Amino acid sequence: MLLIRFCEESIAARYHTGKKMRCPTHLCTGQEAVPAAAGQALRSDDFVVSTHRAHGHYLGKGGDLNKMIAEIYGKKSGCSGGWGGSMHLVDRSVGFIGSTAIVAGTIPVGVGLGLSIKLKNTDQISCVFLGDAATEEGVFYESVNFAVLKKLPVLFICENNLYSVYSPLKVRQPEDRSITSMVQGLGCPAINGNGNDAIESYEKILKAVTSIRNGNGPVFLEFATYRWREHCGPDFDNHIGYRTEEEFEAWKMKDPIEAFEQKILLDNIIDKRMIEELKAGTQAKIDNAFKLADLAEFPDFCDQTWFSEVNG
Amino acid sequence: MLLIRFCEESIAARYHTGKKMRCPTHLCTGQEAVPAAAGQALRSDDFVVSTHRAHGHYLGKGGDLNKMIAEIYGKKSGCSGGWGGSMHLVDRSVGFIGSTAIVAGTIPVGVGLGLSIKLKNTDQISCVFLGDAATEEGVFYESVNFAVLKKLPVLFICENNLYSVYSPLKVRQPEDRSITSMVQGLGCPAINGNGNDAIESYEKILKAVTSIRNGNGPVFLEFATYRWREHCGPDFDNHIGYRTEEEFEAWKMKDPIEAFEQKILLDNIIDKRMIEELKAGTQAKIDNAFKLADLAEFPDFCDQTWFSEVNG
Amino acid sequence: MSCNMTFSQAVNDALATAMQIDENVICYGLGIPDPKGVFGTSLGLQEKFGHDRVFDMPCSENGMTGIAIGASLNGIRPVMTHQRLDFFLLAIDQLINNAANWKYMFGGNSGNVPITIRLIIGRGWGQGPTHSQSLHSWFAHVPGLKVVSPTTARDAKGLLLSSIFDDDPVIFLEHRWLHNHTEEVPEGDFRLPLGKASLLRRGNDVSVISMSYMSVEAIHAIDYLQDKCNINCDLIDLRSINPIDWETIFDSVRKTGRLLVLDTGWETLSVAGEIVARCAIECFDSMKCPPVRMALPDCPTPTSWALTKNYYKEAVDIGQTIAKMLKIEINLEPLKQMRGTNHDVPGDWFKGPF
Amino acid sequence: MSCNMTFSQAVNDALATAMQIDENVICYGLGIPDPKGVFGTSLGLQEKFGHDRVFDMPCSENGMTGIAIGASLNGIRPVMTHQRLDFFLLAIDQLINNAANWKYMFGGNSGNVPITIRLIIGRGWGQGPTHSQSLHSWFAHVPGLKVVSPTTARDAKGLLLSSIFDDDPVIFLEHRWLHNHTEEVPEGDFRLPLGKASLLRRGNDVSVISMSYMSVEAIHAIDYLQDKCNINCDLIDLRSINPIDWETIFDSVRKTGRLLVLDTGWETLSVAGEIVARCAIECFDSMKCPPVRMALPDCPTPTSWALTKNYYKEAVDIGQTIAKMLKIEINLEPLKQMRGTNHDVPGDWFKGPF
Ligand SMILES: Cc1ncc(C[n+]2csc(CCOP(=O)(O)OP(=O)(O)O)c2C)c(N)n1
Ligand SMILES: Cc1ncc(C[n+]2csc(CCOP(=O)(O)OP(=O)(O)O)c2C)c(N)n1
Ligand SMILES: [Mg+2]
Ligand SMILES: [Mg+2]
Repeated sequence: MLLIRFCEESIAARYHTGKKMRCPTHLCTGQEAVPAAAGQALRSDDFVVSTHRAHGHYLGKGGDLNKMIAEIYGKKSGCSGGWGGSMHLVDRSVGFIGSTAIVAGTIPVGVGLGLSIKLKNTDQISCVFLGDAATEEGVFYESVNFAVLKKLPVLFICENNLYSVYSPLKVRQPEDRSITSMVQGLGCPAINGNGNDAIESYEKILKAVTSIRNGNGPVFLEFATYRWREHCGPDFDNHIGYRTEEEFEAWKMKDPIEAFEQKILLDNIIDKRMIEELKAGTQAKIDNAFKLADLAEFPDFCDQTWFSEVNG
Repeated sequence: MLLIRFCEESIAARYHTGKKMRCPTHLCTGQEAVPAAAGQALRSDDFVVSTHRAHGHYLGKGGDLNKMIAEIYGKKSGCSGGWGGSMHLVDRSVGFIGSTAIVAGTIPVGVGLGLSIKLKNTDQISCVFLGDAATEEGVFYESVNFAVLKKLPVLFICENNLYSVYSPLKVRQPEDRSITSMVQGLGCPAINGNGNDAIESYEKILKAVTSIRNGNGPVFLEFATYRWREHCGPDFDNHIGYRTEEEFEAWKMKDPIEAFEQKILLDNIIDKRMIEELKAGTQAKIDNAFKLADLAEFPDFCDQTWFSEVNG
Repeated sequence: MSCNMTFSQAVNDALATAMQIDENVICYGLGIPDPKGVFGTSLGLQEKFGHDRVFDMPCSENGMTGIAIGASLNGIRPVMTHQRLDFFLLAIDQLINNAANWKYMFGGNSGNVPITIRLIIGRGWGQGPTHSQSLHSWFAHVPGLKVVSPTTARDAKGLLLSSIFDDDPVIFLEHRWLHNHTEEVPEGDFRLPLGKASLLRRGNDVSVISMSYMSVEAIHAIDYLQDKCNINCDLIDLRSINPIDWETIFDSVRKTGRLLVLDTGWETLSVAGEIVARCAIECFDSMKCPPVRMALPDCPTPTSWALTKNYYKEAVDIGQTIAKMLKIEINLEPLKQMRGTNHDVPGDWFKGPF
Repeated sequence: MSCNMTFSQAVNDALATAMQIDENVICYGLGIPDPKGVFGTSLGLQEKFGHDRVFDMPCSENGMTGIAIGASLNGIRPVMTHQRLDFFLLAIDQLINNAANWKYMFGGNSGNVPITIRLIIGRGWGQGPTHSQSLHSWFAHVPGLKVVSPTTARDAKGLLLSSIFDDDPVIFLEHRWLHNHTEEVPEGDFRLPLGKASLLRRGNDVSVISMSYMSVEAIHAIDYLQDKCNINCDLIDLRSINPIDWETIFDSVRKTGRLLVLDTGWETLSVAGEIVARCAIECFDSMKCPPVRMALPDCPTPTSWALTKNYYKEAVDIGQTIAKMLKIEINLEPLKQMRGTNHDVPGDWFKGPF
């Protein structure tokens, strides 16, 4: 969680200066609990696919920090060699198969990974991250139907942050219908939870993971959460009027990291000094990643091996 | 119902001879109750859109018989001037806006008609016919979501005949999930019924129509029924092995027309002679439609006013 | 009366004008009523025309396209907007199988489909593979669709109004890099005919056929060549990609004998290719040298600043190509210098990230 | 060893061979295991390879395409089949935004997408506007996709096997009117390289470039012209529409100086147009007369028997065009007579209704 938070905030702090991160960047500040919890509950050989807002999912799953920052800088050492940018992350060594920028685009891909697991008869699972708006796409529905039909080892994790860009849920989905109950109607076991509570999220995800690994078919989890910064870009945008300052402040009070910190301090799992050390260490790693990214080479359009293979 | 049945059977009887109906033709023999009932329950200025299996819906709504047969013959006097064939029927004078051949293709079109009704503030309703397989398309889901979101005056009528071409439901949808309950999960009131019982169908449709006309938003009806002949074409196909002879015979026993005939005879609404007269009159009208279609002129590719308007 | 405004203001003005004139015009799309108003193009519309006629929508591109079609069959004129063309790929089913075919497949007996679909083509600041696809060539391949692609603010207004009131489905393409282009735009119900190209520059040496943002690069190149080298080119801005104004193109090619076509999309099967093909067929005897097309390499758009550098073509590349066609040497260094170091923005007004 | 079989049997044979060789090959699509087995092409596969590897699917074209992509990223080689190309328009999102872009958008670091998508192009017996669209030109426009389109049974087998084992997404097009074409087909793991055209006839007068079913019509025309009039044409069957075997085409055009391209799709922005364009660019000095393309009129397919008569082009039209290019008069009546009265079927084997 700390890594994710500090990383996002470091991007935000540096985005304007120097203008070296020249790609659309969707930060997940405020939403760190679920990605972190999922990363803990999943095995390294489990698959993950994700969305435009993927930094947390990537880091949570153990994706290489240096390669992610380099990718955002458009460098050759980036996880996608500079071809993808913030919205196209990959680290197959830890099962992070890919994040893409079309809403709901990776949902069937994740289900297809689930199908491949079934065909290969391993005990992996495939985890699909999605936003609340992604549930409005027909392909989401088609994907859930097939996962249920074939009892595939797929975990759907929907982070419901109330908005699609600046559009609140109520202009997109019937107000008296929850996403969870809708998915239950599709025949998929579905549960919701507090996405700002890291421990609750972890427990719910772990339970789902266990059930799926035991061959009981897909599970859908909906977590309520909130994005602090603007939809795309490094700034805050409460002033533009699509959400209220009060709503924002209320959610900020539910900061998942602070809550977790209080909890583990109270439970004496950790002490203040250890936390400070952890924070300093994490920030140092991140600062180093930025330094490496800045120094790294740019890729060259002409030295791609695959170019002109097709349409040659 | 009689008109629909006799019409379909007359097509079947003539399809092979002379080979003049040169287009894919999906007959609805065995499924006449719902189209007939819907036609009765709807007003002439209500809108209907339909599928590849549209003859019943078209005739039920009051579509011109002669123009339909001429269309299947590919004649200029056809309802689509020969351009469309059996799968593309239209009769705007009775609110039949169109049937098309892509599964689920007209579902959003029907919802859009519902939106236009709301915008124009009339008390019409828009009725969308669909098959069981159409509920598997993402666009169905998207359409229902929007209809519910905006409380549009849309009646969805799903004729569940257990098959999509030769594919039974169980290879396409989870066995323990009914279409009705799934649609309820989407937040749309949904009811199922016996689609071979004309009176039950009529009552359920009428109730839904009344509710929708009163501004209560969309309703979804699922009717269980069965197609007697092959998916596409005039023949029977039980021998090819995708369904059993027993299943077919069991459904044939539930012939919607015979059941209705028995009922109105028993209730003394009609007597045997009147039925015979009705039958003879209906068949004569149909025979005449075939004669007219056969004699009618073919259209000419070169005399279309719109051709070369675009890509000119 | 006219008024100085940007391309996006002109789009906004056209939408407001259309909605004022005809209460059947409605306007929806993701983010249409939000505070950013789709790069300013839809700002204020919901306030002016109400929530029934101007609304946001679920993330359901295919369904919402079919809904536009259905509404249009009962006399509504929906204008649907997508912030990127790429998102509209989810709706190809309804666009092709229904909208494009509708008029024909019922022999003209089931009404027209007067929908307008605004698609914004992304470029720059790392838009990458799925936020910059320019598929006008796809749309122009399909009979039954009109495809409109304005370059200037004035054309944007005049053509958008005509698109909205046209009875065929129209794909209306807006290149993101044009949104800030400023010009005098007539007030009120100002329409320009669909299907007519516009002659932006006149000359006898080369016929340059161009579209959308590439016309801006072409102007820089052509003006430079005229000023510095006395080379004079016809510059024909297509404006309409289906139908194409063939006579204007053929007349020019028959005059100059040299054809250069610029395209914002991939090279193979590009609109540029179609123009080369038709000119090769129709103006065979007039051609003095092989026709040339300049389009994007056949490869998805990369994201990195460093990778897009060699992906897109600029004024200097156009100048070079024209020189080659005329077999002359030209110093293009000053033309190259005209552009700042950041090739991935059209100007300072474009700040990313979207 | 080889064996006489139809095009559909050859497809079936290729599928069975691929599944035998590699247990990662799976095969699904609407109706794949049903008693008709997609025009016979998938008969017996489920019995041989089981329900896990061969299965029917829900009517969810877009979702099932994304699922193929996902499975392929973990080493599976899915072959997905659609009874009509038109149905696949529902899946353009997954095809373009994901399959075509995948390799590039992760800089090659997220694996390949070795999926094969079989699409059947309908024609005849009133298939009409949404059961006969031939959109190979769309697919060929998009970088990252391969597009294969065999004409003969032998090619069908050899190219399908290569498509399945190719690491890029491949669109494999089968024209419904070719399914009954019979020929000797090698047994076992017989593969033909993707990207190579095949020279079906040889001659110095005209270069005829063709594809899919149009190559059959071309053979009739070219053989007739050779027998009766001593006119000799090169006939190049593309086989691969992306990549296109340009060298073979250019060599022929440089030899004959006359180019005729036949296409099964709409004229504007057709593959035929692309070939005309590239030849106009690359073989400018060799061209003796304006290039010609023959494709479908830019208008959706009508349904009526009477309307399709003037919609599709036949051998006699090809003969006429060649005569015109050579500026000679030829009696084509016998060629016209070769075809029976029913222009809307390829032969007696095709009985409709689907
Ligand atoms: C098909 C498609 N439509 C629209 C967009 C534009 N878009 C990018 S992110 C986004 C919001 C998605 O909201 P949600 O799924 O809730 O995720 P969040 O941004 O809240 O994390 C939209 C609409 C897109 N990328 N793809
Ligand atoms: C998008 C699409 N996929 C596949 C088909 C082929 N197809 C034609 S009818 C049909 C079956 C549809 O089944 P259902 O909706 O249950 O209607 P029924 O035929 O049973 O009346 C299919 C799959 C099609 N026309 N469109
Ligand atoms: Mg959200
Ligand atoms: Mg059915």
